Amino acid sequence: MYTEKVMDHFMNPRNVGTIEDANGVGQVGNLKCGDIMKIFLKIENDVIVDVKFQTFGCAAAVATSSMATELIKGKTVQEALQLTNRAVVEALDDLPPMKMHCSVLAEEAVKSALADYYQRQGLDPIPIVGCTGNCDACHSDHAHDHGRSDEEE
Amino acid sequence: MYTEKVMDHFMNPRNVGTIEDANGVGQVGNLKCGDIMKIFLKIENDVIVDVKFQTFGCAAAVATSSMATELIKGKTVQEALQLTNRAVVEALDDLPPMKMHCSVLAEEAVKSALADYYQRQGLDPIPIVGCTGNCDACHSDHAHDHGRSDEEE
Amino acid sequence: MDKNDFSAYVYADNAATTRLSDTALEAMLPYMTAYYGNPSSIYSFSHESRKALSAARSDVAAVLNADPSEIIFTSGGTESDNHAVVGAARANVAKGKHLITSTIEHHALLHTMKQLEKEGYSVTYVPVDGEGTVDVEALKAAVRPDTTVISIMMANNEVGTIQPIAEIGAFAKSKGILFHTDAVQAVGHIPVDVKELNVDMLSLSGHKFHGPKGVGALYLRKGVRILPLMQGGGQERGRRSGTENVAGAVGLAAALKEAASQMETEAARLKALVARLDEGILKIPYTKKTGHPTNRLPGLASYTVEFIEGESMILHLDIRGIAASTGSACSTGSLDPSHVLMAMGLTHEVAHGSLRLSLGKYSTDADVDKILAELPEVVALLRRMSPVWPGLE
Amino acid sequence: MDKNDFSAYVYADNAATTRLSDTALEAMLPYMTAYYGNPSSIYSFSHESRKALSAARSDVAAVLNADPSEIIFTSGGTESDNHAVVGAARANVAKGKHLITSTIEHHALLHTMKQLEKEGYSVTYVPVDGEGTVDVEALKAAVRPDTTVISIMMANNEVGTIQPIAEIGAFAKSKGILFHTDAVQAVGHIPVDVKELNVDMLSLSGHKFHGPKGVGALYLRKGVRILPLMQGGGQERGRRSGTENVAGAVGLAAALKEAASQMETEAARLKALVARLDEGILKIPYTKKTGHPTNRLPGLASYTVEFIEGESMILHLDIRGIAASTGSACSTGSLDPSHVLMAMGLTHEVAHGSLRLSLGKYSTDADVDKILAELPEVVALLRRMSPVWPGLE
Ligand SMILES: Cc1ncc(COP(=O)(O)O)c(C=O)c1O
Ligand SMILES: Cc1ncc(COP(=O)(O)O)c(C=O)c1O
Repeated sequence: MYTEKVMDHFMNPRNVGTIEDANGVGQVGNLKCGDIMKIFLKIENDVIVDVKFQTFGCAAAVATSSMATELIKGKTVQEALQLTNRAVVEALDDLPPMKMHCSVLAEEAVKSALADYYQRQGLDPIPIVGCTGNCDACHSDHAHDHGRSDEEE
Repeated sequence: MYTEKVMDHFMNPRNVGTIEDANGVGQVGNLKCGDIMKIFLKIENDVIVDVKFQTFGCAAAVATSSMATELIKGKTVQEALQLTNRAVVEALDDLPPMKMHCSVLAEEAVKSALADYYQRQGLDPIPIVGCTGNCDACHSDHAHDHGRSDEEE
Repeated sequence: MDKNDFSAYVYADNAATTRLSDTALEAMLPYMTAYYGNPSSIYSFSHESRKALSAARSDVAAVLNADPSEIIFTSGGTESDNHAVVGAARANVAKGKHLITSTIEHHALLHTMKQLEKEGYSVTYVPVDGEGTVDVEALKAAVRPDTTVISIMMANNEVGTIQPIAEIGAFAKSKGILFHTDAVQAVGHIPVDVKELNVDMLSLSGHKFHGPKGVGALYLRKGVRILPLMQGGGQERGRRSGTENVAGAVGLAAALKEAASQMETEAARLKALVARLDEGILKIPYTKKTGHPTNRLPGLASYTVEFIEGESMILHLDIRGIAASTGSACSTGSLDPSHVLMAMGLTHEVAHGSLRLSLGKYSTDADVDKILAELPEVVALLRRMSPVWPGLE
Repeated sequence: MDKNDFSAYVYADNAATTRLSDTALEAMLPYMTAYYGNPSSIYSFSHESRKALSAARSDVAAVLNADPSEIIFTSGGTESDNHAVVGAARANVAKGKHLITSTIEHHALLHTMKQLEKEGYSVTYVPVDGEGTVDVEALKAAVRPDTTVISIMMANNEVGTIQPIAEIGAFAKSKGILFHTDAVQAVGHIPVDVKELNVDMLSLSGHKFHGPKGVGALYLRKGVRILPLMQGGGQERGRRSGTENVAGAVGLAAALKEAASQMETEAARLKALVARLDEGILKIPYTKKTGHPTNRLPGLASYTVEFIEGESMILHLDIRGIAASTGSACSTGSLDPSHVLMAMGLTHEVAHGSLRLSLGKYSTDADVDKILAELPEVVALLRRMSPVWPGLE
């Protein structure tokens, strides 16, 4: 059900870990819905010089975290702000419909870390970053026609 | 579904044919219900010296006719009057429930031929033989739990 | 003949069921042994069975000119018929409770309609003519504002007559009424294109075209919503729950692909065999062909043989090594002979002497020779012991 | 590992489905090739398939201590469940419309109940304790004058807990309420005697005990009348229409006979393997066994592994050549993790990390070795990347 790219990023996730001296950290999702993503950013001169993540979740959650960090690494904060869940999905050669919410979560994790960065700079992140993290991504995008519904035996 | 005895009497029916100078002839059943049995008796000194039958119907109809004629051949008229459908069924090592009506028909065919014999003697057969032939055997005994109901494809 | 030796047996009852084709068996075996994973599981081992199921779905869809998402695998023609009619009727109660079908449908359809009548639906049974063709004008006239579903079979299983499905389909579409066809006897034997036929739902069954028993499919046009017959794990996109019969679906698809690829030559071959049967059998006095003279299934030949009863004929043929079938009451366990023959206007007595010979992929010229050698003898033998035979040979 | 080479693969998901046993396959083959006659036909060729079907029925009946006439072949566990519950509920509307089941049933049961609720029935869902055992007192208290059917599964498919079916059966009988048990996970694995259990209806499915997929059976006690799920040709004595899946029924019966004859030794062997799994896995910190500690299916081992998510665990195991399953939401496509684990009082986060290993006939000591070698690494790897792992190893 997963593309080769997804499986590659799931099995060999890029940028796993933490950054001790991160200046932007964001966490989204919750244990109840089974996906948590935490992103650590090291930003210098508006450029993301390092990024790491930790994820609790399914293969899609891991792969979208991994891909999202790859997509913003070395980019400016402004560029990173343009990241969309669509871009993550495309870079992974697609996700199953029922896993789309993971890409939404990845986008929100990045934005939440960026919001933290702005906040630490003394700026109100809301006008810049918009809503993050509390959009309850785990309960969105589930209404899709998600192919087979249950595994059952 | 049929016992070996039934198949034997169906494949090699005893006493098939007609008797030119029969002095008792009976026909029961009708084309609508798919079973007709005609029995010819040659009775001398109250003894059935010859018997023949013709049957239009399924294997059970042929076999019960055949067996019924065997059971009354050489018997006295009084003995033949005792013939029951049960006796025919037992002599055939059983019939499928949905074919029981054929044995009823065979009994009625014999009785109807005997009734004809009495009538030819100038006697009213009803008190002796009882109801024959018009009992609509084809529509009786069908209410049994008859195993599988339909052949279907 | 040795009772259990069927090596020389002539099987002429392919409308009842068919021999599994070697191609189908071979396609199935890996999914019975090596790749037994549950297609719903997420590990790689189950990809094998999932891929096979999905390839089977695509193959079936391709033959019917449908989209794979429109194919639901079921346990057979009966389930497909029940699912389609009950599911469509119940999903549309808001619009009405009137259904239309014909008098010559299979019991999988007719008994389902009877059950729905018990639940308060009203059903119109459209008559057929003497050749078994549904009266399309009567069907059109039966439509009411509360009519929700029309179900007419594509080809009849007893007499082989092919129905004007495309015409009925176009009509149903113009009226906004859901249209189902029981194509169990048609699929694999004559061209079936769901788009040309304008059907919303179509039933098929594997074992009628040399696929396995116990597996069928329902074509359900995109956008048509019907209620499922079974609730459960949500397989077949929620439309048919239950662990998928992977090997069965694979076998069905393989047999169907094979049948479709050979259909033209096979139909011509079968027609030639049936022509020989016709010629030989109709020489027997008081025999007639039933069903439509030309617009019929290529391998199905059906006759009436007067003055004798069908079951006796079948059993005598059997002992001579030939499998055939009859619509006689005696063989069905009901009081009346085949509802199909009766609906075509035959009398009871004639219907009792019906004979169906249905040829298939494995039927040969030698089979026809044998039937033509044995049948006249059997008929003569039974007529000789028949009290109604006028003896006019 | 080569993606398509499963020769060294450890299949530990026998509760999802099983490999067809060689015995079952061999029993089936003659009815897929040589003896393909329709069991309903009257000629001798069909005696072969009819005899086989009837022998299969007797074999299944013998294993369950039932009469052959009480066995109805179906297309699987889902159909059996739907047929039993819907058929019994609808046949008894005159008495009432209240049904009782448990919170941990399979979706084939739960979704069927939900559908009946939509049709106006009311359903009581009896809770379970922390080990997954149905609360019998609550069940007794739930009975009302209009209760017509109780359905409680015999053994749970996720945690393996065996339910007090005999006790519930005796109670239901004393109250004159029909009692159905979904024994899909139990049959072939633990002794099942319909008389001892006092059940009126019992579902089983071939592919759970090394029989084929797409075939199951419903035990229906003599004298119990339920409505059929499908109408048609009147096969299975009118209780389940549709041309019979002869090969399927034969395969199911052969597998069941084999399983029953090996049950005792096999259960002991599986228990020993599971004990080794338990020992190894429970050494991993923050893992727990789920379900009843002793009163459980012999081959089914279920755990929770905290701080990681099930789907990731399954996929990592898969890449290392092990098939297992989880009740994590991610693997089911629903928002919530397994309803069974939640009903047992587990929190969402813990339920997300559930793991089920189910061993079967073909499981070996080497399989257990491999699982015990790989699982701890997978857990460690996933915990290392988990933002919630407190790092307490
Ligand atoms: C407890 C239980 N009931 C019912 C079913 C449904 O059986 P099937 O998938 O064969 O229809 C299953 C397994 O799928 C099961 O584990
Ligand atoms: C026209 C028709 N419809 C439906 C069916 C039922 O199919 P199955 O027996 O595979 O359920 C059959 C044959 O049995 C048939 O000939």
